[in-house]
Amino acid sequence: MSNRMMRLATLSVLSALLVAGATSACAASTEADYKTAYAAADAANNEAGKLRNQWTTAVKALKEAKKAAEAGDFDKAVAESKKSEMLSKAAIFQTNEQKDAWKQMEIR
Amino acid sequence: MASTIRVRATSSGDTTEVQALIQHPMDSGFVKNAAGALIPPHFIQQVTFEHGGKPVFVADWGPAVSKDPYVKFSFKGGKKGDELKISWVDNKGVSDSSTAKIQ
Amino acid sequence: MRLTFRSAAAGLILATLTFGGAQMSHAADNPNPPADLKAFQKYFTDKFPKVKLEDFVNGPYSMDEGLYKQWKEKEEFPPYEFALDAGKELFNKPFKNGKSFADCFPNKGIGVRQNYPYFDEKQGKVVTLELAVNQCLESNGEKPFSYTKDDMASVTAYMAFTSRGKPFDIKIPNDPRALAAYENGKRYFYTRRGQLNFSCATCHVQSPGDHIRAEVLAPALGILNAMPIYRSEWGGMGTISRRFTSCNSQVRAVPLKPQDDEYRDLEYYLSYVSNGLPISGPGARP
Amino acid sequence: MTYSIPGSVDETRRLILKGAAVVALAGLGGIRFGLAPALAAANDKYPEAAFKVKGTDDAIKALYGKTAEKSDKVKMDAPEIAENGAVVPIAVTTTLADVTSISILVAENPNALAASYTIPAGTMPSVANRLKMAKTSNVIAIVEAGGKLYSASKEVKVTVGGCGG
Repeated sequence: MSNRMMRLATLSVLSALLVAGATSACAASTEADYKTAYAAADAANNEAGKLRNQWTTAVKALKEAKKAAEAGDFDKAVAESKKSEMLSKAAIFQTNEQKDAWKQMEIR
Repeated sequence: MASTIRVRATSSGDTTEVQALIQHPMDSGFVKNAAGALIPPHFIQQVTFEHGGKPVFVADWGPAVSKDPYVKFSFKGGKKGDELKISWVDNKGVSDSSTAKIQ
Repeated sequence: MRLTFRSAAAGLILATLTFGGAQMSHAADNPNPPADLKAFQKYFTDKFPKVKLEDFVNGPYSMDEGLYKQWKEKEEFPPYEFALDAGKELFNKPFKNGKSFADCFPNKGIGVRQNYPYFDEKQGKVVTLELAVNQCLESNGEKPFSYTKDDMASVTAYMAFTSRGKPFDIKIPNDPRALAAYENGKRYFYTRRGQLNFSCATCHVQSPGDHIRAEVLAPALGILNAMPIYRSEWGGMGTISRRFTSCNSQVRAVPLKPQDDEYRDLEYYLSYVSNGLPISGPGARP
Repeated sequence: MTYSIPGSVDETRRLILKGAAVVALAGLGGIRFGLAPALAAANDKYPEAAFKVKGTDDAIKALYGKTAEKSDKVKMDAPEIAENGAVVPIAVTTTLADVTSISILVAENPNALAASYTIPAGTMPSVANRLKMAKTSNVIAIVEAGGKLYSASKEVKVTVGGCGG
C-alpha cells in the first residue's frame, strides 16, 4: 500500500514542478535569456547524468531549445530550456528520493 | 553465403508435410526508416515448391506477408529421401532456390 | 492536462511522502542472496499458482492462453532460426590468428550459458556472456561486436541453444565486491527512473501478466533464461543489452551504455534469483 | 503494368517473358532453375494487379474475376488478439473438394490481398502462414473449388500494428 502512495506522491511532486516550469515562460525573450536558461538546463541535465538518471524528455527539450534558438525563436528556446531544466530537476529529485525508497519495492 | 531457405519436409503415411521459412525483409513500402524516408517495397512475389519435377504448391505473396516469411502445407505422395525443390523470386528480380530431402 | 490534475493533490500527498519515509525500518538488513532468491521465486509461484516454476522461462506465454497458442505455432519454425545458424557459423569460424571462440570458454563454449554472468575476481567485476564474447574477440585481435543485436545476438543465441535445459547456476563468491555488485544490481532493478517513474520491478514484478498497451508483461523470474530473443516488435533479434536499454528508454530514461556496471550488475542479480530455472534461449517474444 | 483477364493473349506473352527472365537470372547467378520451374512459374503468373487493389471485394474481383459466397466448409484459424500485427499466424483449411487455390485477405490493410496459394491436384487444401496487419481488421479466406469461390472471415484484434518500426 505504501508503495503505491509513494509512487503517487513522487509523480505529484514531479508534476507540480513541471507545471511551475511551464507557466514561467511568457514574456518575449532575448538571446541572452535563452543562453541563461539553456546553461541552467544543461547543468541540470549534466547533474542528472552524473546520477545516472537522465530523462529522455529532458534531453529532447534541450535539443529543441537549441534548434529554436538557431531559428531565432527565443521565446520557444527559453520555454524549451526551462522545460528541460524542470524535467532534469525532477529526475534529480527522483534519484534522491529513490536512494532509500527502492527498498520498499523489494520482494522479501 | 548460407541459403535464405529453411525447409522441413516430413513424410508420414501417404502425405508429406512441408514447412518453410525464408529469410527476407518483406518491406511493404509503407514503413519509414529512422530518417523518415519511406523504405521502398522489397518482397518475395512467388515461391514454388516442386516434387518430382512438378509443382506441388505455389505461393503468390504481397508485401503483407511477414518478414522472414513462413508457410506450411501438405501434399500426397513424397517418400523419405525424395527431393523437394523450393525457389523464390522477389519484386526486384532477386531469387534463390534450395533442395531439401524429405525426412 | 493530466499533469495539472495530479499536481492539485501534490501538497496533500507530500505529507504522505514524508510519512512513508519513516516506515523504512527493515531496509538496513544485511544482504542475503539465498533468502532473496527464495522470496523472489515464492512471490512469483504464489502470484501464478498455475504456472510451473520451470515454465516462467516462457515469459508472457505461460500466462495467456491466446498468446501461448500463437507462440506454439511460431515455435514450429521459430523466427530465430536464421540467427541460430548464423551464430553457429560465427562461433566456429576461426579468428585471423587461428583461434576461435571455443578457445576462450570453458568446455569450448558449449553448454555453458547457465554459468553467466559470473564474478571475475581478477577483473573485480561481473562478466556477462556478452562481455565475455567481446573480450574473447578483442584478446584475439578481432573487432568487438556491437552489443545489442546482429552478430552478438547470433553468437549468444547459439551458445544459449547448446545450453538449453541446463538450470541457471549463478554463483556469488565469498568476495565483498561480488556481494556489492549483486546488491547494486538489485538496487538498479527496484529503483524508479525516467519520467514515467517506473522501475524494472514496476512492470516485471508488480504487473506481469497484465497488458501494457498491447503487450503482456513478462515476469522478472526467468526473463533472462530466454535471451537472446527474437521480438516481433523489433522485427529481429536482440540481446540482454538491447532488452535493458530499450526498457530504460521506454520509461523515458536515457539508457546507460550497454555493459555499463549497472547493467552487468543487474544481469547478475536477475540471473541469480532465477537460479534453478532452465536456459530456454534463444526465445521468441511478441 | 496493366491487369489483364486470365488467359488472354497479352497475359500469355508476359508469362513467357517472365519465364525467360527467370532463366536468365539463373544463368547469371548460378542458381539452378531448370526449364520445368520456368514453365511452372508460367502456369502460375504472379497476379501483380490484384495485390495493388484496395478493399476486399475489388481484390477478389481482380484476382478471380468473380465473387465469393460464404461457406462454413472454409475454416480459418486466426488469433482473437494478435500478439503483434507484424506476425499474425493464420491458417486456412477446407473440406470442399476440387480446391485449386486458397487466398487470404486483410480488409483494413492498404492493399487487401495478402497471399494467394495455388493448390495443384494431390496437394491438401490447407495452408498456414504469417501475415502483417496494420490494425484490427477482418481477415478473409477465399477457397476456389470447382471453379467457384467460397469464403470465411474472422476479426483479428491488433493493438500493436505491423506497419510501424
